[in-house]
Amino acid sequence: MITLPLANFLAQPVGVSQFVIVGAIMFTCGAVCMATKRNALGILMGIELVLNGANVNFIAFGSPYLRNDAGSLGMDGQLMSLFVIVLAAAEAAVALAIALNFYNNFNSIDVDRANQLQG
Amino acid sequence: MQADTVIPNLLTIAWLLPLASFAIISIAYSLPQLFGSRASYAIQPYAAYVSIGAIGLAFVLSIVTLLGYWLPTYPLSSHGHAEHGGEHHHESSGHDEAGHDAGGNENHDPSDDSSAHLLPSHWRSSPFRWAAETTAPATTTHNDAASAERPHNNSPPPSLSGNWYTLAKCGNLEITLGYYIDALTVTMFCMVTLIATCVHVYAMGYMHDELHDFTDPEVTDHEGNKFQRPGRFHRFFQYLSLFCFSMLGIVIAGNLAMVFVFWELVGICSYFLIGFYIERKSASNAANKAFIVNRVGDFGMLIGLMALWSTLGTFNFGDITQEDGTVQPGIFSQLHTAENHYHLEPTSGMVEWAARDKIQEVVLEKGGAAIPATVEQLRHDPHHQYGHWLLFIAGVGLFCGCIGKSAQFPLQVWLPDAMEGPTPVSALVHSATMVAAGVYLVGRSYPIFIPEVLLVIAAVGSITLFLAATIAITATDIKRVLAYSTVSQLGYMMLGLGLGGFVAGLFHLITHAFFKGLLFLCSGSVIHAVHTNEMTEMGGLRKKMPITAYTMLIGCLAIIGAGLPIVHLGYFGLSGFFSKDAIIEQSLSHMTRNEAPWLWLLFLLPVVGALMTAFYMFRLWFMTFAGQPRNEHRFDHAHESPRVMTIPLIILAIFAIGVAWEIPGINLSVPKLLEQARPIGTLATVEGTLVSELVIPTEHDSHADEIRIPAGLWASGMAAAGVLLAALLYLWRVVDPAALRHNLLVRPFYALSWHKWWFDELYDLVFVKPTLWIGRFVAGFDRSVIDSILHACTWICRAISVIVDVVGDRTLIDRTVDGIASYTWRGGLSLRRVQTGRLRQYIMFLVVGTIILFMIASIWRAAVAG
Amino acid sequence: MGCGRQGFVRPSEAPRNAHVVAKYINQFTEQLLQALGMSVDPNSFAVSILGHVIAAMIHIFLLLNLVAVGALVFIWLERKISGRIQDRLGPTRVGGKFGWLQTLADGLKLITKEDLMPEGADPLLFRIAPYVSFCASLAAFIALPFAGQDMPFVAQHLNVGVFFILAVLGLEVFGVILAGYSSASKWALFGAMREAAQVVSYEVPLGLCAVVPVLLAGSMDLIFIGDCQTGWFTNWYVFHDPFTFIVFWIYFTCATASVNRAPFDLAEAESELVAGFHTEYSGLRWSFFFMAEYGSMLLVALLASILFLGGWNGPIPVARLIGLEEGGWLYATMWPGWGTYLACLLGAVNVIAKGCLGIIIMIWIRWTLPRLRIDQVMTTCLKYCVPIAATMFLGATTWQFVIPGRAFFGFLPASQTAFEVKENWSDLLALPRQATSSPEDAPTHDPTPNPQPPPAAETGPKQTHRPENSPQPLTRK
Amino acid sequence: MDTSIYWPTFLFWFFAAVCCMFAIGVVLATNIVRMAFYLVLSLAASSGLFFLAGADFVGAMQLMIYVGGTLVLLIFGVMLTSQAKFVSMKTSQFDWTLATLAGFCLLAVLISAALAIPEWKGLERAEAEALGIPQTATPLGMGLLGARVDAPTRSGYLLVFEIVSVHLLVVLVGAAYLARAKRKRSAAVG
Repeated sequence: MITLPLANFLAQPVGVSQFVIVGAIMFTCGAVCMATKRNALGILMGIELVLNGANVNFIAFGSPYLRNDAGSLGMDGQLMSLFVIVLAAAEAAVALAIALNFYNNFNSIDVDRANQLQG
Repeated sequence: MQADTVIPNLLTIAWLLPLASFAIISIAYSLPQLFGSRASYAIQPYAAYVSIGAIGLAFVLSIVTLLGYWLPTYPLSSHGHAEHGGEHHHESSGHDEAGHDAGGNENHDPSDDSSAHLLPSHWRSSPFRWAAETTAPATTTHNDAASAERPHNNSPPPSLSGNWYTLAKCGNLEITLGYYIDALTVTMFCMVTLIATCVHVYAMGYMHDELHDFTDPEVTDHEGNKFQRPGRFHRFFQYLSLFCFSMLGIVIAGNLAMVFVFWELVGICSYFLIGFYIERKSASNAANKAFIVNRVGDFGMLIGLMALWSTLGTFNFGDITQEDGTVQPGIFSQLHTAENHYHLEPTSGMVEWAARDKIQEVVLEKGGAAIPATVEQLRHDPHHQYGHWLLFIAGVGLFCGCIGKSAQFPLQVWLPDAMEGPTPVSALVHSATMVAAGVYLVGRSYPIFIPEVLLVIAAVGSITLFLAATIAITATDIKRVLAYSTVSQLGYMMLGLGLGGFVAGLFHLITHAFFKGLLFLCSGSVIHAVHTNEMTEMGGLRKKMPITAYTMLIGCLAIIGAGLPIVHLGYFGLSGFFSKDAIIEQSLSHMTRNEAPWLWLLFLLPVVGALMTAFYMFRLWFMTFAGQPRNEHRFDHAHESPRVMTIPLIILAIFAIGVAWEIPGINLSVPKLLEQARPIGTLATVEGTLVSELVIPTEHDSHADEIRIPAGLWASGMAAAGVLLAALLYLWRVVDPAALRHNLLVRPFYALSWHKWWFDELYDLVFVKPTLWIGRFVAGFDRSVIDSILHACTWICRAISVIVDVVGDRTLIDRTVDGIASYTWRGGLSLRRVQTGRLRQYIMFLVVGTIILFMIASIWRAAVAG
Repeated sequence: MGCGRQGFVRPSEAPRNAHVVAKYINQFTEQLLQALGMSVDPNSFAVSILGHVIAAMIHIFLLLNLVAVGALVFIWLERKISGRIQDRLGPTRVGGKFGWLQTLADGLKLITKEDLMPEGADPLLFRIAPYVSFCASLAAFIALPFAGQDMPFVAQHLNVGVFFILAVLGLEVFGVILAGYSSASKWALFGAMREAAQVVSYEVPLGLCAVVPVLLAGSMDLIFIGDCQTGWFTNWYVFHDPFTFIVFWIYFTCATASVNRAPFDLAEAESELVAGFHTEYSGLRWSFFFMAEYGSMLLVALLASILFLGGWNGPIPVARLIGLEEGGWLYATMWPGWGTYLACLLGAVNVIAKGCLGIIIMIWIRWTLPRLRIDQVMTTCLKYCVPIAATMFLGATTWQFVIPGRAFFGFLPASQTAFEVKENWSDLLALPRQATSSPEDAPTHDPTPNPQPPPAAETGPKQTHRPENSPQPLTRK
Repeated sequence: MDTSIYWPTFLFWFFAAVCCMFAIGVVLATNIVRMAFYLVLSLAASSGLFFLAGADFVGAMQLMIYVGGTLVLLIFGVMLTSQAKFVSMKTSQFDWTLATLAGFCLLAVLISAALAIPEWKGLERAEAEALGIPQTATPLGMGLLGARVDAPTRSGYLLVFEIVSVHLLVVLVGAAYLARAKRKRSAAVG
C-alpha cells in the first residue's frame, strides 16, 4: 500500500561500480588534500585517504556479493587490501618520523618551507 | 658363505680400531692443545690405555678370525700338494677357491708318484713336515718345460676380495677402498697386531719420562743448558695408533692404489715417530732422510702402478663381483688365466701396447677387426717378447717402492739413522710395520713378477744382506748393529723371494718380525738401564738385568738360526733356523739349476752373511752382557726394567722360539698358512724369457734331500763358526779386537765397514751437492735472465700504455665523455626550474599526469574502436 | 550449532540475529494486519522497513540498558565495596537499605547540572567527544554473544567477533583524546596524551592474549569459542593448559589497563592532573564518559568470561543436568524451542555473572593497589606483558601441537562438541573454483558435522595440521 | 518483483554517504585535529563498507590499524601544532582552484571509468540473498600461509607475507632510528 519512489532503488543490490565510485571519491579527496594542505600531517592524511580508496576498490573487486562471475578477484582482493593496510601503517610510521625530524629542523611542519631541494 | 662376510668385517674392525683410538686421542688431547690447554700429565696415561686397548682388541679379533673363521672355512691341507692336486678340477670349472680333493687325480699327474718317494716316513714328526709334504708335482715339469704342452701351474689360493666403496671414478680409472684377504693377510694381521700390542705395552714403561716435563740431555742451547719441554706421552701413542692403522691398511688393501695410499701413510707416521725428539737436529735430519729416501722409491712404485693400470685397466688384486653379478677380473687373474694353465703371460692389452706400431700398420691394412688375431699372433712371436718388457718395468717399479720401504740397496741409508726415534718405534718399524711392508708388498704382488724381475730382486737382496752385514760387524751403537742386522735380514727375505721361495721369504718375514722385535725391545731395555747406546760402555750387564739378557740371548740364537740339523731324527731349532734354512735351501737349489757362474754369488753371499750375522749378533751380546763392565758408573746405575717392559720381552721370546713350529693337535703352522696363501701360478719352475738361461726353480724342489741336507749343514755350520769367532774375539779375548783393527790386512776392510762403505758420502757427492749446484744455477738464471726478460716486457707494456693513454684515452674517450656530460649539464640546467622542491606541486603533477594518461588511453581506445 | 563451518552459511542455518528477529516481526505484523482485515504485502517496502527498525530498536534497547543499568549498578557497587575496603559504610541512605538508588540520585544531579564549555575550546569536538567514546564502548556489544548453542543471543553474528570487539574497543580512547584536546586545558591534554599512549601500547599484549583462545578453538567466532568450552568447568580455556592459565591473568591485567582502571588510571590522576581528560566536563557529558568507562569494563570482563571462563557454560552444566537440553525430560514437557530458550537464558545469566565477578575484582584491585607512574605503566606493558604473552602464545601453540584434543591441563579429553563444529575446508577444497563465488553449490557440499564425533585422539591432529591435509583433496574430485 | 527493502543497499548508501562526506570534510577542514577526526570517521565508514562487501576481517583490521594509526597521527598533530596557537597554514587561492579543478577532472575520469564496465553492474537480488555469510578469517589466514583453501587454483601469499613482515620490521627500526636522531640533536642543542 505504501510505495516510495526509491523503493526499487533500495530494493536492488548495488554493484561494483558504486563501490568504485566511492573509492574514486575518496581517492580524489585524498589527492586534493595532498595537493592543498601545507601541513605535513595533512598530506599524510591525504595519503591515507588515497590508500583507503584503493582498498575500497580491491574489496569491491573481490566481493562475492558485488560480482559473481569468474572475473571476481575472490579472496585475493581481501589479501591485497590487507597488505595495503599493513604497508600504510608502516608508511605512516616512517612518515611520522620524517615529520618529527622535519619539525625539528624547521620548527614547523609547513611543507612549503622545505623547498631546499629546488633546482 | 657366511664366513665370506664375517671375515672381512672382523678384519675391517680390527683395522679401524687403531684409527678410532687415534681419533679419540686426537680429540681428547691434541685438539685442546690447539686452543692452548694441554692435557695434564695425570690423564695422559689414559691415552696409552686407549691405544693399547684398541690394538689388543684388534689382535684378539685377528686371532678369532684366523682360528674361528678362516681355518674352519679353508682348512689347511695336511696333504701339501692339495692346492695343485685340484687343478684338473679347475680346468673344468674355472675360478672358485682351491678345491681340496686331495690327490684326487694322481693318475693324471705323473709327478705325484715321482714326489712320492721323496717322503720318508720319519719326517712326519718334524716341524718341517709341511715342506716334505708340499713337495710339488712340478718337480718333473721343468724337464719338458720347453715342450709345447705346458704343465699345470697352481690355481688361485682361497681368497676374499671386495670393495667397500669407491673413492673416485673418472673414466675407467676407479680408486676404491677394498679388501683382498687370503691366508697371508690373516697371518700378517695376527703378527702385526701381536707385536704392536707388545710394543705398546713396552712403550708404556719406556716412555714414562714423557709423563713429566722432559729434559732432553742431547739438546742444549748456546749457553749449554739443557732443553726443557713438556712431555708428549699421549702424542707418542697417538702416532703409534696411526702407524698400526696404516700398516694394517696396507695388509688388508684390496688394490694397489689403496696400498699406495697407506704406503705413504706409513711413511708419514715413520716420519713423525723417527722425528719424535724433533728438537734434536739429528732426529729431524733422520726423519727427513727417511721420508725423502722413501719418496725416491715411491717414484719407481708410481711408475710400476701406471704401467700396470694403463695395460690392465684395474688396480684390484682379486676378482671383484659387481652389483650386477658380473665379475671384474683383478690383476692376478688377468695375468694368470685358466686357459694358460695359470702361467704368467702378458695380457693382450700389454702386447697391444708394446707392439702398438705394428698393430697400427695392421689396422691401417685390415681395419680394427683384425686386432685380436694380430695380438695373439704377436704374443707368440719368438723373436721379441712383446709385453714382457712392460711386465719387467711394472715389476721393477713396484720393487723400487719396496726397496725404499724395506731399505734395500741402494736405498738402505735411511734405516740406521731411523734409530734416532724412541726404541719402541725402532722395534715396531724394524719388525712388524714399516720394513715389513716392503717385503709384504713383494709377496703380495708376487704373481706379477717375471723371472727377470725376480732375478733383480734376488740380486738386490743378496747385495743388501752382504753389505749390511759387513757394516754391522764394526758398529758399536747397539741399536745400529740391530738396524744393520735388520737390513741384512730384509736382504735375506728379498733374496728368498727373488729366488722363487715365496714361502721361504715370507716365513722369514714372520719369524724375523718376532725375534727382531724382541731384540730391539731388549736393547731398549738395556739403553733404558744404562742411558747410552754405546756398547763400548756396557758389559757384564747379565748380572744386573738377567731377564733382558736371556731373552736377548734367545733373540740372538733365533736370528742366527740356531738349530740342530739332525737329519734322521727330524729337525729341532728356533724359529729363525727354519726360515733362514728355507732361504738358503732355495738359493742352493737355484744355484744347482743355473749354470751361469755369477749366479753362484746368490748362494755364496747368504752363506757368508749367515756367518757374519752370527758374528755380529754375538759380538753384540758378549759386549753388552758378558765380561767385565767397561763403565763402572753406568754399570752401577743399571737395573732390571719394570715388569711392564719385561713381560712383553718374555712373550716375544716365547714366540721367537716357537713361532715356526707346528701347533700340535690342530693342523696349523705358519708355513702351512703361507703355503695355502701361495699366489696363483707361482709354483711351477719357470724360465726367463728375456734372459733365456735364467731358471727359477719351483720352491718344492728345495725340499729334496740332496738340496736340503747340505744347505742345512752349510747354514748351521756358518752360524756356529760365527758364534765361535765372536766368542774368541769378545768373550775369551784370545785376540784383541783393538789390535786387530790396526792390523794392516784388516784396516781397509775395517775402514770400509766403519764408514758404511761411504754410502752417505757418495750420495752426498752424487745427489745432494749436484742438486744444490743446480739449485744455485737455476736461482741465478732466474735472477739474471728471466727477471730481465720480465722487466723488458713490463717496460714495453708501459710504453704502449702511455701511447694509448695519450692518443686514445685523453683525446677520443675523454672528449666524448666530456661532451655527453656537458650536454647533460645543460639539460639539467634547463630542467631545474621544474624542480621547485614543493611537495604539493609534485602531487599536482601526479594528479595531472594521471588524468592525462587516462585521456590518452581513452582517446586511443576510441581511435581503435572507431 | 555448526553454522557457517563452510565457505558460506546456509540461509537456513543463518545465526539468530537482528535479521531473523526482523523476519519474525514481519510475519507477526502481517498476521496482525490480516487479523485486522487488511491485506498487506509482507515484501512491500514500508513493512520490511518497519520490521527491521523494530528489531533494531529491541536490540539497541537491550544493549543500552545493559550498559547504562550496568553502569548504575557498578558505580553503586564500587562505592559500597570501596567503603568496605576502607572500613566505611559507603552510601546508605538513598533508596532504602543499602543506598542502592544512590547512583540514580547522582544521575539526576548530573542531569540538572549546568553544561559548561571553556572558551577557546573547539566546540564541535568538545561536544562530540563523550558520545564518541560511549558509542565506541556500546558498539562493541553488538558482536558480543550472550548464549551459544542453537540459539545464540547476539545482535550481529560476526565470524571475526573477537577481532571486531578489540578493534572497536580501541576506538573508545579516541573520544578521550578529542576531549583532552578540545577542552583547551593542559591538564586535560596531558591526561589524554597519557591515555592515548597507554591504550595504544596496551592493545598489543591484549591482542596477543586474546589470540590464544582463538588458536585453541581454531576460529575467531565468539559463539564458536564459547561452544568449544561446553560441559564442565574442566573444559574452560583458562584450565586448558598452564600457558592459557597464565595468559588469562595477563589478559586481565592488560584489560584493566586498556580501560584505564586503577592502578593504570593515569588519565585521571587527581594528584597530578586535576581530573585528567574530563577536567573541563560537567553534567551529562561527564557522566557519559563514566558510562563509557564502565561499559568497556563490562565489555572486557564479558570478553574474558567468553574467551577463558567458558562463557555461557557454567562450572556445572546445570541445563543438561536438569534435562533442559534437547532430548532431556524437562525439554520434552515444554513447547518446542522454549527449553532451548530457557537454557540460553541460563547461559546469558552465566555470562553476565562472570562479567560481574570480573568487574568486582577490578574494583577490588583499584581500591587496593596504588597508582603507577607512567614509566612504570609502560614498563609493565612493554617489558613484561608483551614478552610473557608472546611466550605463552608460543607455549600454547606447542602444547596444542603436541597433545591436541585434551583439556584441563591435558588430563582429560576435550569436550565432544569442540569437535563437532570443527571447520572442514577439505570439502571446500574439492570444489571447482566457483565454489566461493557461486552460492548454490557451495552449501550443497554438506557442511553438516559428522553426527557421531570422532574420538579426540584422531581429530586433534587433523585440526592442528590443517595446512598439511588441505592440499590433499586437490587430487580428489 | 520483490520490492521489500534490501538492507545492504540501504546501509551501503548510508556508509558511502558518511564516507564521502567526511572525506570531503578532511579536505575542507583547516584544523589538523578536526581533519584527523573526520578522517577517522571516514575510515570507519569505509570499514563499514568492507563489512557490507563480506570482508569482515579486513573491516575489523581497518578499524584496528587505521584507527590506531590515525590516533597516533592525531597525537602528533596535537603535539606539533598546539604550541603554535592552533596555527592554520592557509593555502593560496590559486592553489585551491587549481587543485579543485584537477580533482574534479580526476573524479570525472574515474567515475566515467567506473560506469563504463558492464560487468560491474550488481547481481540479481535473489542471487545475492542466496549467498550466506562468507567465512573469511580462515581462507585469509591460509592464504597468507600459502595454502588457498578458497580457490585451490590460485597462488598463496606466503612470500609476500614474509616480505611485508620483514618490511615492517625494517620500518620499525628506521622509525626508531629517526626518532633517536632527533633526540640526539635536541640534546646537542640544549
